[in-house]
Amino acid sequence: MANSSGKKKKGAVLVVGAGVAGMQASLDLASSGYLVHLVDKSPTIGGIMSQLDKTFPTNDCAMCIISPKLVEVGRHLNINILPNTEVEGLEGEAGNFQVALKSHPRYIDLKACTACGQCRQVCPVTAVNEFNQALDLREATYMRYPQAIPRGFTIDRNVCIGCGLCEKVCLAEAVHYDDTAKEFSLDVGAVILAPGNEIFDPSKFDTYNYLNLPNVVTSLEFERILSASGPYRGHLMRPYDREEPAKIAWLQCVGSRNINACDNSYCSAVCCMYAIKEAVIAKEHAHGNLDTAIFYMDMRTYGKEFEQYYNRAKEHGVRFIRSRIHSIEPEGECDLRLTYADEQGQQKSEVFDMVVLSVGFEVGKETVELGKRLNIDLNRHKFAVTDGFKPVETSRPGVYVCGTLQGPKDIPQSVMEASGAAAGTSALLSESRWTETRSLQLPPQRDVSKEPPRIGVFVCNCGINIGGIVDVPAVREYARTLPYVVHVEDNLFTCSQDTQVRMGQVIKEKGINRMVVAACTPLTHEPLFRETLLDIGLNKYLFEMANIRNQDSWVHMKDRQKATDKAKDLVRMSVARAALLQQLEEQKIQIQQSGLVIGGGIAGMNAALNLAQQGFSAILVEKGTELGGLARCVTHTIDGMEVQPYVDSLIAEVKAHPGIKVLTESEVTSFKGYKGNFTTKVRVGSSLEEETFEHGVVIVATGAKEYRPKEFLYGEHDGVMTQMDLDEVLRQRGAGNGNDPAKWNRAIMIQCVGSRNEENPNCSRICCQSAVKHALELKKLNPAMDIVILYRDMRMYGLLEDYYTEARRQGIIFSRFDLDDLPKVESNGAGLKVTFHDHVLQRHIQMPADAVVLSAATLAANTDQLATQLKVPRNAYGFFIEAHAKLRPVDFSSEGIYLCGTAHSPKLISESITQSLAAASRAGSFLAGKTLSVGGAVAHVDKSHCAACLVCVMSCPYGVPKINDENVSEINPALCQGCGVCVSECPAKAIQLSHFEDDQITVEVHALLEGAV
Amino acid sequence: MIIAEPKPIDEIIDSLKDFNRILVAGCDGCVTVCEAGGMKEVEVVASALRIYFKQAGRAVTVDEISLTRQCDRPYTAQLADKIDQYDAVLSLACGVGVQFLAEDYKNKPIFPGVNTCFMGGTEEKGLWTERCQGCGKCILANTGGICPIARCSKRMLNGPCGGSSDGRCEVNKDIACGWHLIYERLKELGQLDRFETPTDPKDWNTSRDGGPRKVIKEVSRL
Amino acid sequence: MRLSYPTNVKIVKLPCSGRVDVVHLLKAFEDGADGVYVAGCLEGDCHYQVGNLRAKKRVAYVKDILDKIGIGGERVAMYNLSAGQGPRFAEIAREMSEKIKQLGPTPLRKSGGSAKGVKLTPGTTKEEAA
Amino acid sequence: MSTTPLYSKLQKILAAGHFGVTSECGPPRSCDPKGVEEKARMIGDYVDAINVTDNQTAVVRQCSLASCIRIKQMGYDPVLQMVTRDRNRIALQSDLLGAGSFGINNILCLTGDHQSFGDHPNAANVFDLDSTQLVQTVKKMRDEGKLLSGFELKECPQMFIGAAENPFADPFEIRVSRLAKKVAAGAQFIQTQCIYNIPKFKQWMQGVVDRGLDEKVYIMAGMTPMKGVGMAKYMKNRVPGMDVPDDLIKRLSGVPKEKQAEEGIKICIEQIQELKEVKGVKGFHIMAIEWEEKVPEIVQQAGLYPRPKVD
Repeated sequence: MANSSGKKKKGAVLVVGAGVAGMQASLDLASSGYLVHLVDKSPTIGGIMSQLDKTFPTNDCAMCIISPKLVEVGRHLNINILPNTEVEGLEGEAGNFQVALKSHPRYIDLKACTACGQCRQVCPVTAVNEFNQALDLREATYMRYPQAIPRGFTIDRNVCIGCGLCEKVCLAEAVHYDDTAKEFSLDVGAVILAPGNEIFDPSKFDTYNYLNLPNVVTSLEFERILSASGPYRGHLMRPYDREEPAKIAWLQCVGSRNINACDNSYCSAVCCMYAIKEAVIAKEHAHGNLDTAIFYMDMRTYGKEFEQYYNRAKEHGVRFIRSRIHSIEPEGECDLRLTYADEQGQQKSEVFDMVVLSVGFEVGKETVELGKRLNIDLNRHKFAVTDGFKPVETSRPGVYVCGTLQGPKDIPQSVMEASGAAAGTSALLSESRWTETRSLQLPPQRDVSKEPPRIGVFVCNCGINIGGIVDVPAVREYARTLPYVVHVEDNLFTCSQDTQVRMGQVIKEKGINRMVVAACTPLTHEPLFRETLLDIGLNKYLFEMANIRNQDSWVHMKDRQKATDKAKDLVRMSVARAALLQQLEEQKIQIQQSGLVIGGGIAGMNAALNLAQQGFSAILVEKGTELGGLARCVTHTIDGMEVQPYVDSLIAEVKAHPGIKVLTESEVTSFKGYKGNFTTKVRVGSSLEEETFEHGVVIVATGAKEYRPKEFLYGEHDGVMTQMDLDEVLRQRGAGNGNDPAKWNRAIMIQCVGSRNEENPNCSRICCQSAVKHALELKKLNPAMDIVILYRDMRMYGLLEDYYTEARRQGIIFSRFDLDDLPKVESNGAGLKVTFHDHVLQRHIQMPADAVVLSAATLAANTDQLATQLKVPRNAYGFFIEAHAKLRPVDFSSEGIYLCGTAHSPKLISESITQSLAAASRAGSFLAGKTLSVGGAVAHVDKSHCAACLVCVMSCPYGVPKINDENVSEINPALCQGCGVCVSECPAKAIQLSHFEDDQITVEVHALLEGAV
Repeated sequence: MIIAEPKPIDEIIDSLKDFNRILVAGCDGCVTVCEAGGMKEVEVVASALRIYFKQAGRAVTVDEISLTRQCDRPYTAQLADKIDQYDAVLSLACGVGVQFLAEDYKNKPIFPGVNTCFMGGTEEKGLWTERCQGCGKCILANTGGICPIARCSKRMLNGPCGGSSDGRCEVNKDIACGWHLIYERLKELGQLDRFETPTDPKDWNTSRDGGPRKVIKEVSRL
Repeated sequence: MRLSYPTNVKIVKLPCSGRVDVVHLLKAFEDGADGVYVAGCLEGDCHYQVGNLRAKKRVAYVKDILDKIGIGGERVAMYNLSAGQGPRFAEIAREMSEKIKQLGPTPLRKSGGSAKGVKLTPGTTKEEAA
Repeated sequence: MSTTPLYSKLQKILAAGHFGVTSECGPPRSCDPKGVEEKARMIGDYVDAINVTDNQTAVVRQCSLASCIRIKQMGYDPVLQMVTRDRNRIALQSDLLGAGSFGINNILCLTGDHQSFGDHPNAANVFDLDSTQLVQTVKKMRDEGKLLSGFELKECPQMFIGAAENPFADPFEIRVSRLAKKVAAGAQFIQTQCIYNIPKFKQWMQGVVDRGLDEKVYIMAGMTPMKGVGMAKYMKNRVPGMDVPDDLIKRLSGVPKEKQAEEGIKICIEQIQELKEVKGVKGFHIMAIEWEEKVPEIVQQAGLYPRPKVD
């Protein structure tokens, strides 16, 4: 389908912003068959996440989990990273945009730079290190952080004195002082905006005394302080005296929720969780018993299993003080006195060693300008305007948005949105899939299995990085003496383009069949050298690297002789291993070009529809008689969007799409196979007929249900209802039926019914907004009505805060209760009376009420059978568990299976739609590959020695080995992750891990220790 | 299967320290499955022995092999062409294998490398428990499929004794009371009536107490 | 980060510490290593879920063997660290080297012993295997 | 149960409808002949029969049979305790024949504590028979005049056959069935495990009465006075199958240390008084562990003295 101008859509996409959202969108799209131009104004990708220490709620090290993504983005053939670049303008329409771009000079040519770091070593300038939040210094020639992608240096010309030293030492001739800005344009089919937010600057306010008190830090500064790679190398210290603090306070809502006159009015959605995390991690870092206190208004731990994280923090002794701070005053030389009023209005004060300001998000000025240039609408908070039912689409067709530009949010939500935006894009441009992508054209591979090893050794000088310390010629000559070595040489930069070409020629000429490169780390360079082999028709596994830079010259600079000796040892080890390397075949398996979607609610329908729009076929299996799910019980959203017309049109669209097969009253009866090739039997309709489907992916969207309360006279008194019941009452009123809420004098709502208690420690996320939504609606119906909301913490996260503010403005009363002093609901004949404790008056109050509305928990649907069939995990409360809470929020750890909607955890309709698009994107990017390469460095079983003992079956963390019909273990290469655990457990030594076989490992050790005894 | 556990390496060294040419022979049967004497253990024990001999300043050969089963002569015979090169064999098979080798190679010292423990099954990875003592006259039909001989610490046939509590044996809280299990199972099966009939003294003649046993299946004999 | 550590530390790369086999560790000592340590991911952070926990148990097993055969279990160790902890890596390398220096060279080195062995299969003779 | 012949003094007293009273003495861990004699003399006139333990808790002691002979020769009535842990059916029957030859006519058939609790945890155990089968064996020898092998005896041991029962062990619901099984095997009297939890014991007795077992077997309630709160806690936590309620520990801890022993005796007496009223309780077996000197006091104060005379 071409667009209105008749032109075929472009198969390329512009992604603006290379933080975690931009990277995820790029990866999804590039794997889906689109060429991605990933633009970031900074010299590196990674965004704010790269600056974080640990991430909630898993406490994973942020760099540990983001760095594989950085590498993946950096290596992807179809991601064109454009660092130091900004978007100047956007012309055209969805499908055919022309983007004007401007690249700022970097002064170092990324094509030539090998990231050897010589330039930085000689740079005489010191400048503030923004990456460490100005807590330490860097050179003018710098790399933002060691794992940075693209791997190359930058010169900060704002501070550079132009001394020319770096230019002199750079043997790769990458330094260009005369580099200039370049303007250029690109044709793309769609744009995804993921520029992220800025951190609120607390220096605007006197209250926090941030500029004058060195021990008052922002939360991002504190992240760097905690980080092992940060300014203090992970030692918990405060900036003023570098002493370990014994007492730290966190102040919440700095820059959010209108605490001060010119703060932002919204909630920044992430600060409660990160403050708890920082407190917990700080306690872990501390040598003594660190006292931590968090001063907050509402503790908004609304995400999946966040509440349990909060509870654990309380158990760890983190103090939570519900209060606002009046002031921070210096105490003694550098301590800090906080003055605050507690909940009863009592004035209190306490001295801390250090104060962390939990600063919020805001859209940066440059981003606002960008929005204007791209002609997209921004709301009053400067966030991009989106429609609740199209949460990733901006006001301009063909321009999508994800991450914090759409609204404040945490990493998993950003990642979901990124995939969601990719799904939208992929559906828009599906006709042009694979039209602009690059692919490698490789010659057929030469079979070397019968040949004796002929090893070529290439020793890299890495400029002077290696050659300056290690006697490279001596290492080269030493290599010549080793067994099977037929060629040696050394290079200035083995990785440079010209060397690669020459290496290929030498390998051909000399009949070399194993290559050893003694240079830097395989982490960054192995893919490059493997490509060199592939280019000349050799199997990529016939390559071995000796890391004589990072493991030698860089770390043994002071002793050249020993460094040279070690280089020889490392080369000897690699040559010995190379001689035993074997070529490994990777087989291609066809991927079934269809997906099975389980659950026909909003999430399942959106997932199926997007898959179909992407050009894949979808089978939508719904247990009930009709599509629609839980959304059928919601009249409108808090922002006034009518839900039923939306659901009706969605159903119509799903049913009408030729690519979707809808099966109602249906259930999965059996499931087998593996990613790309699943076989599922579905019992269809009321008959007992089973239909069999072959499909490549599965999306689980089985939904949730509202808790039916056992408390507060629910089910005993007509005036007691859940929020969902109230929705029905309001709808019936519209139809002129039943109990008319307009006649109520007073309605009292009780929050957290069935949530956040012993039975169900989770927060149900959506009930606070349901209560506020209905309260506002009741108020509209009868402005004289008294409405009281009894709550524990009002969790009106993100932009929902506006509705909370509005509700208070309209006189809706909010009164807090504690879990150990629940409100009491009693029947008073026809009426009801509610007793609750008022914290301000400090006494119990009794009020009559016409209606008591219970904000009942959202509970997982019953999926016992399905979870067993699919072998996917669920948590103790029945919600499915994603592969990784932070970075893989819609994937299951079993590949090819995805999840979305409330089956994952309670969420709003817009969030469910986002997640369903995300699941469709993940599924689509897998299907788009059409084939799957399996094999390579995976485990394989020697049938003749297998004792069928089940040790591998028991020890595999992924459940891959199976005892087959021949009664021996079988390891499916498509599923094996290659960790080697089973290999090292097998009591019969019947399993080996290709490329890491026992002899390939021990021969290295043997070579290292040659002659030791 | 037969469950065994590796002997401590110092005990093995003690038995082999005077030899110069040693073959470590594993068994691919039960002891592989219970991770006591398969090829993996052969490699571990042989490597440990070589380290020991090296540090002791000795020039000792320690070779490695694993046989399909050491309790069948055609497999033990596979050592025939190799055995002369060794002064001693360390067998990692169960006691049966050790004895088969000893019978087959009369002039070679054969040492056990594992402690043969019992007949049992795999409870979980790395945990094996006893189920049968080979009494030669199975009574499981009467005891709900749970053997009191193997699973009651006092081998009672009319249990439980008065010492168990919470379903655990008086000897050790880690041991389930066998009779408690039997009771639960009989209850489940609706056969509690069996519980009140005293079981007569058992004929132990078919067990170890009758001397070394043999099983003859006439139809199978050639 | 380029933090120096002793040159006597050499790394054998594996996909996961879960691939480390008891036999690999023993063979290193057999070949004359003075010390061996396994560097795995932080506990709970294993990229392959449980590999580092398996490695920990195997290291403990090897320790016990080394103690019993006169080499000393302190010559083998397990460390956990993340990819972001460069300084910790250097610290561990120094710590382990220091420990080994105090213990002195492996007793195998000065003993003059020369134990050796090959793996046979039931079908092959020793000459063929060698 | 009165239709069977009356073999021993204890059996006669019980058959006459009196509360029977027994106590026990543990033989010394040496060849010293005096230990058993002194203990027997101390309690002999206050009880109807004296149990002699058989290597109790698997600790080696003077043999039960020899001590029984000694007691018999002193003119008291012994109850020969026999465990199946250490001897097979040959040895057990042999000892029974020996006991019979000395006119010993009470036996208590036990399986015995596991040897892992005793002083020879490395010993092999035997367990050729269990307690129930030992009951069967004695009955067969006595009533059929045959050994287990079927060999006919010219003179049979004339034994009043007893067995032990623990009303408190798990699972509680099978404890009555267990008793029924022992009765079916031939047990004529039962000496129970030490009773501290009276309500639970009553519950068990109710079950026994409901099944009519109290008409088939004499139940003698086992009583052991507490020497102090330390012993109570030890019994509760360490002794297998023991049920010591917290109330009792509380009561003992409520009195000064030096008065606790006195309180223990008082409790024991109160409990005997209470149990006398329980249907089916036909006597008391007072196990004053290494505290035999207190037995006369308990018997007297519990109103069980003087002991009735039978011929």
